[in-house]
Amino acid sequence: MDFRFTEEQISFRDSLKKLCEETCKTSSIRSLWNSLERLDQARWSKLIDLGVVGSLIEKDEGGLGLTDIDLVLMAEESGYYALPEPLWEVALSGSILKYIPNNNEENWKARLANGDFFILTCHEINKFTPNADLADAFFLQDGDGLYFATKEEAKIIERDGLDPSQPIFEIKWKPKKSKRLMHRSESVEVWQEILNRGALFTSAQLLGLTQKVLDLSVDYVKSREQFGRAIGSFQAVKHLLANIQVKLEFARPVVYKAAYSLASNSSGRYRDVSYAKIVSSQVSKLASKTAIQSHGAIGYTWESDLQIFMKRIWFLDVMWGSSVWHLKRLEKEILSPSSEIGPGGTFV
Amino acid sequence: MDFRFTEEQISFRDSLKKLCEETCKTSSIRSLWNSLERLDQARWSKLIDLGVVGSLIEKDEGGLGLTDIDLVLMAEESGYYALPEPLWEVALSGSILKYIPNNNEENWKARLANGDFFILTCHEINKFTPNADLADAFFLQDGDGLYFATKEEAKIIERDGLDPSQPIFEIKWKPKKSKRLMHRSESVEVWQEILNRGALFTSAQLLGLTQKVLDLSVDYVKSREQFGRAIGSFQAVKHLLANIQVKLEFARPVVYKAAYSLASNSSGRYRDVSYAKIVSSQVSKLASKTAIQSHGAIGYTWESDLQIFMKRIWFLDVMWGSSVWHLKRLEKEILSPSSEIGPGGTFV
Amino acid sequence: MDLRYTKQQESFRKEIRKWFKSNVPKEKLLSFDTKEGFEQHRNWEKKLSEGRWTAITWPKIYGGRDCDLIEWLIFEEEYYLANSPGRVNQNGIFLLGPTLIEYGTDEQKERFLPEMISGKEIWSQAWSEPNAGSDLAALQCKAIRKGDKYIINGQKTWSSRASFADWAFGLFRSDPNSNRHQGLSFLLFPLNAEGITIRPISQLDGEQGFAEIFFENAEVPVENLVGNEGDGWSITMATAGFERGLMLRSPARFQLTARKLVNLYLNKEKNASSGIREKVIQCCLDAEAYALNTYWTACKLIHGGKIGFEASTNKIFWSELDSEMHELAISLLEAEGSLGINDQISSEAVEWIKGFLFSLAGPIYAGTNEIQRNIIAERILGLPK
Amino acid sequence: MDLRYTKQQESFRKEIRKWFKSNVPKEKLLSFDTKEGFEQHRNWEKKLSEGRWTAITWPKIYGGRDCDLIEWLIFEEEYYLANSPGRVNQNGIFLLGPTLIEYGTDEQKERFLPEMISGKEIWSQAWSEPNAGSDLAALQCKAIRKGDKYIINGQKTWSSRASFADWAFGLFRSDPNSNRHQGLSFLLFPLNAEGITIRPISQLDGEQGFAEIFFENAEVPVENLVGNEGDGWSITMATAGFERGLMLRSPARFQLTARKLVNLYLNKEKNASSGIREKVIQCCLDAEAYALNTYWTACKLIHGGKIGFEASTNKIFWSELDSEMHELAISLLEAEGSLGINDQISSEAVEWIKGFLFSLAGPIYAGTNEIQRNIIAERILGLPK
Repeated sequence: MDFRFTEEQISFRDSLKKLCEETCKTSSIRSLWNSLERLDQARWSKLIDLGVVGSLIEKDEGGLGLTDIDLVLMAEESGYYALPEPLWEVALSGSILKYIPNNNEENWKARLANGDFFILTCHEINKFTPNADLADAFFLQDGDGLYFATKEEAKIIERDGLDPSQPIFEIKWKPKKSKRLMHRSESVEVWQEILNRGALFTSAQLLGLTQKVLDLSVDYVKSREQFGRAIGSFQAVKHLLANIQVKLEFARPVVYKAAYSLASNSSGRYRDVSYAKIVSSQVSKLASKTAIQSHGAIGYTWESDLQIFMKRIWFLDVMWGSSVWHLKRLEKEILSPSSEIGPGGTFV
Repeated sequence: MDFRFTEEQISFRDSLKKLCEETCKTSSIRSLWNSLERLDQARWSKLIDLGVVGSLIEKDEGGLGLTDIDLVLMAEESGYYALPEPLWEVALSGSILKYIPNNNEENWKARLANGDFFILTCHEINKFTPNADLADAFFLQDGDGLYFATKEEAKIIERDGLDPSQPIFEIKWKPKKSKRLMHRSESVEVWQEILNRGALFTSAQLLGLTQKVLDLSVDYVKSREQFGRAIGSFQAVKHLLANIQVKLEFARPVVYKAAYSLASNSSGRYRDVSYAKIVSSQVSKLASKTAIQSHGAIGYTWESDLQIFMKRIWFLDVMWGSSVWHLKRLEKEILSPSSEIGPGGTFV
Repeated sequence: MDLRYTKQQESFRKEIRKWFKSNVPKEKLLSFDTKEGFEQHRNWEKKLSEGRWTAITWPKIYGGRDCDLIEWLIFEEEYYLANSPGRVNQNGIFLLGPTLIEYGTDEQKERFLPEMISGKEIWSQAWSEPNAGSDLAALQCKAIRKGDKYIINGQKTWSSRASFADWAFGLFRSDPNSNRHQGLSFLLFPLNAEGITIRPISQLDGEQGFAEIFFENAEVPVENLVGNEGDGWSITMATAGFERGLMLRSPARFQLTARKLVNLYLNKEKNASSGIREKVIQCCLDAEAYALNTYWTACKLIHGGKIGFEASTNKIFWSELDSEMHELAISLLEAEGSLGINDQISSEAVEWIKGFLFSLAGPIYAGTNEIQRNIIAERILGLPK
Repeated sequence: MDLRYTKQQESFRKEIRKWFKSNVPKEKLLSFDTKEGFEQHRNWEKKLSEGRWTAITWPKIYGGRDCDLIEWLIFEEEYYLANSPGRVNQNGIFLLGPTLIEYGTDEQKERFLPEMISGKEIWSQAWSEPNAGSDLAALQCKAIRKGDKYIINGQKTWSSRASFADWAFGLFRSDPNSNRHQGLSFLLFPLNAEGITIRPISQLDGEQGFAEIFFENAEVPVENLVGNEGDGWSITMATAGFERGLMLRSPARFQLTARKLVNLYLNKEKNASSGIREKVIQCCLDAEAYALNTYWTACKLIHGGKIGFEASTNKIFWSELDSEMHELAISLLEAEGSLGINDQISSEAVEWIKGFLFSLAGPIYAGTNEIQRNIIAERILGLPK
């Protein structure tokens, strides 16, 4: 029983932190909003060098063969910086390569692993696919299996999204039998695994975002003065922020445990991932609300960086299953009289 | 459209207030706990002189012929003082006399009106009947109608109640055809009306109780000092109490409107009464919790008068339908697409 | 107590309903926080004034109808039921108007009220400053009398509607040696005056619902002083009372949102958890409580009662209710709740999203809810400062 | 990260389960806040010590088992799963014990720890005073050294278990000229000493869970001073840290309550609204989060980490969870939720009612949640005083 991350995992996280600190300032995020560029190429190259996009691909397929536990802290960190690039979405697509037979002509597997080729997974849990315009190809599910489609074979329709850093798209596409990668009998579980992993990465990002809006709020209320004193010295403000601290502290181990459950293919992984998504959605939404209340009018402006993180929270809140969807997924298990949950059942 | 009480109604309330102020101090309430006496006879006589017990009996039956609007402020006031006597339960039984044919031998109608004879209504919504030991007789409902039973004909079993001022009882009884006052076809609606009126009086008392625990808390936090200042000067304490003030202010008109709906036999009376019970239960429970938090350890003691009012709140909370029961009663109407509720629908 | 509308009230309701049925624009107007939408809404104000519906509680001589508060409530119910556009001139009609009627000179009333009623002049407010928000008494923007003029220097911010409006009212330090609540004056000024620069502030949704106002020796004639020099604080408090109080947030608005929320819930029940179901019901009930409380207060006021610090309890109640309703709607919308306000396909979702973003400001503007709770605790409950 | 129990841990769990299965009293004990129940619980402490289960994390030489925190968590899980009685000596075992092990002299350890372990001496705490509750540093009760004794005068209150306990530990002002955190000393004293009067305080439920302690020239030998004279504050803070922190509120307790709540919900679903359903689920999840957080912290501590102000976040989390679970249970019980604790028929309801009343104290004792939020804001978030 050891509920700690390894030094390697922490240093892997720290290298992403350093990269974000240097290259993903809010000014850089904002500059993309007004640019025709859809990616910060310099940052993206560095991210690829870090290995994340191929991290979940097996070593013999050209990836790093890492697990969710190795990545969860990084996903959290990328949330803290509201990294706009679809790092996790691409990594996610890599995670199912091992299930895909080696019989496709494009030889995209290796290119995916080294970041030359973007595949996004259009899961039906997500009505919209963010950043679909950046993809070279898609994984898609149809009634009879899991499919591959190049960007030319799919029609992507842009919608207006709340988060300016995450353009969203609807994908229209007609399955071609020749592009079927897996029959339904095999793909159902893979498709569920993708959902779980998507929800886990989303949860981790939400943790980081929560920490960020909390930090921004703390900084603001320390410096903003009214009635001759920093507003952070007023108990009403203190207690609002203290509540977020409490909830965030209790959310983290839930998300980390979900990463473990997924990596170890535990039978409780569905429940654990759902709980991670619920708790991270809840704390992040409450933190947004608290942050804007702590900032007052300034937090309501386009100019304030707070919006960058709040909008990402609201956006991720509905990705890979809303907290309501996940609540419904686990409620039967929780309310079962024979549920393992309870004293002694935490890790079984 | 006039949403005010008349001067008579206010002065009727004030006379009860004066009576309670003089005779229903907490010391008097406590003295009954340790006494063999079950009623404060002096106070009870004065209450009867006030006319409340016969207030809902028609004039030609010897009562005052008042309506729920005339009584709701008094019920609220009696809550403020945690009046232990079953004033409203007895008045309630009077309210259905008009439906009862004049063919019963005991001639208890007149005696009920003048307070010589206590009838309590054992409604199946209430698992326990408070103060049943004081009753001379009961109204009871069986599958085929509404019955009368003298105390000798019913078996009352005492249970331990949380509120020391409100001993509770289960009633066991065998219906006797000769004591049937109404057939089921007539009694069903009467029985519903009793439930509505019981819930209304309970809601009003809960308002008064809420005001009382708020007042006690305000007094306490003004005088209790910690860190060299009154704890009521701390924002955390202020805001807890301010929240109760807000909710209480918005609960009152809901309860008053329910009184009007009942008195005017409005088609919305079920909904209005249920809302009154829900809102008064909610605010009173929150106020109890806030009161004990404001009082700190002292509020957790037997010695503190706070318990008298909190326990009455917890007791009344489940009388005449819990807030959950009432929520279920009205939810269908609220969630109907054709519901009248909405702009312009408040008074239809 | 008699909770039936009178015959007269019923027929007034019918009259309103009829007029709005044929006059509310068929197409939804653009947001009044855009240039084009602002003018569309100005036209709506003009249309309203043609029907004499702009400010029905004002005296007839100023273009009103001498309506009492019950009639006003009926009007608002019909206004919202008709899905009428928002009120771009609410700063004028609901805040400045009543202030001028109470504190203005006859000349000021004659000069400003008709133009306000007609929609010709749309008003902005100019209270907050960068360092005077919750603590309004810390304001520093100076208006120093020089002959028959006030010379204004300094800055205001968070001025709602100022991006496109014509006039503004605000509070200025007229005595440079004063501090806190003393030495403040209430002034009216045109936003296009020389020495005044407007810098619109973009909101969360990208629109320009408020602005900064910079003053550099801007001149305002003394006729534009409301009340006496130095009495600005008490006049502003009266105005802020109108804002937090009865008239700015009529119950019909929240009742309508609650009904829409129920319909959304019924359409999206598959997206709801059991807890959401109960919260939707609770919102409907709370909207009713808000309506009942307003009728209750209105009846009290009509018969000579006074409104006091209830304005603060009101503000907390409606802002929390509005916030809760919009959060629930966003939950029910699931993916569609993450759309931007310019999405062209899901118009219902976009409406909720705009409302959600706006609801975030509710607990902040017009005095944060923290400040309101202080007021309730200190002024109503009597707790020590 | 490896979240599997080791073989050793699994077999330890089996050992505990076996012992408790055959040793937990078949009949529910009376409340330890009654005279008779107190003695029943003392006997249970004795029984525990026979199995060497009283304080498994203590060093073996003091009667413990040198267990690490993971083993302790396993122990607690089995303890609660077995429906074992409450710990009447928790003030001793979880608060004073660790304090003595860290700050006590060898003589003190030898004198007090064995008697504590065996249940022969049950401990009470004596911190608060009538005017020093949340503001503990305002305490005034004096213990002035005179030769080889401290002479105590003054009053303590809210001393849990003091109605029936044997000994107490507390904080006293040993320097009469000091104030606030200075000049305080941590002393141990027998409750039957001359000059000490105990006045039990009846709680909401009528039982005597705490007491006032009056001192009139009560004499305590200097050997009973823990740490140095004048160092009482920092020792007390360490003790309070144990209290709020990891060990006093083990996750198993809340997990068990959550399971019971689910069962109650399933039996009383007809009494539940849709909102209650979701809240019951949320409570279960929160109890799991509390467990995960505790394991997380335990692993950190085992590997040399320190526990800091997390103790304050813990306290808020468990006290609010406990309160929520009991409120839900009371709702689900409907009429039975208004029974008194002496009702002889509905034993399940009575258990919930006792728990409900106790849960009301959670956000108050061991430092109110308001104080905890201040600590979190100031010490963790770094907000100004």
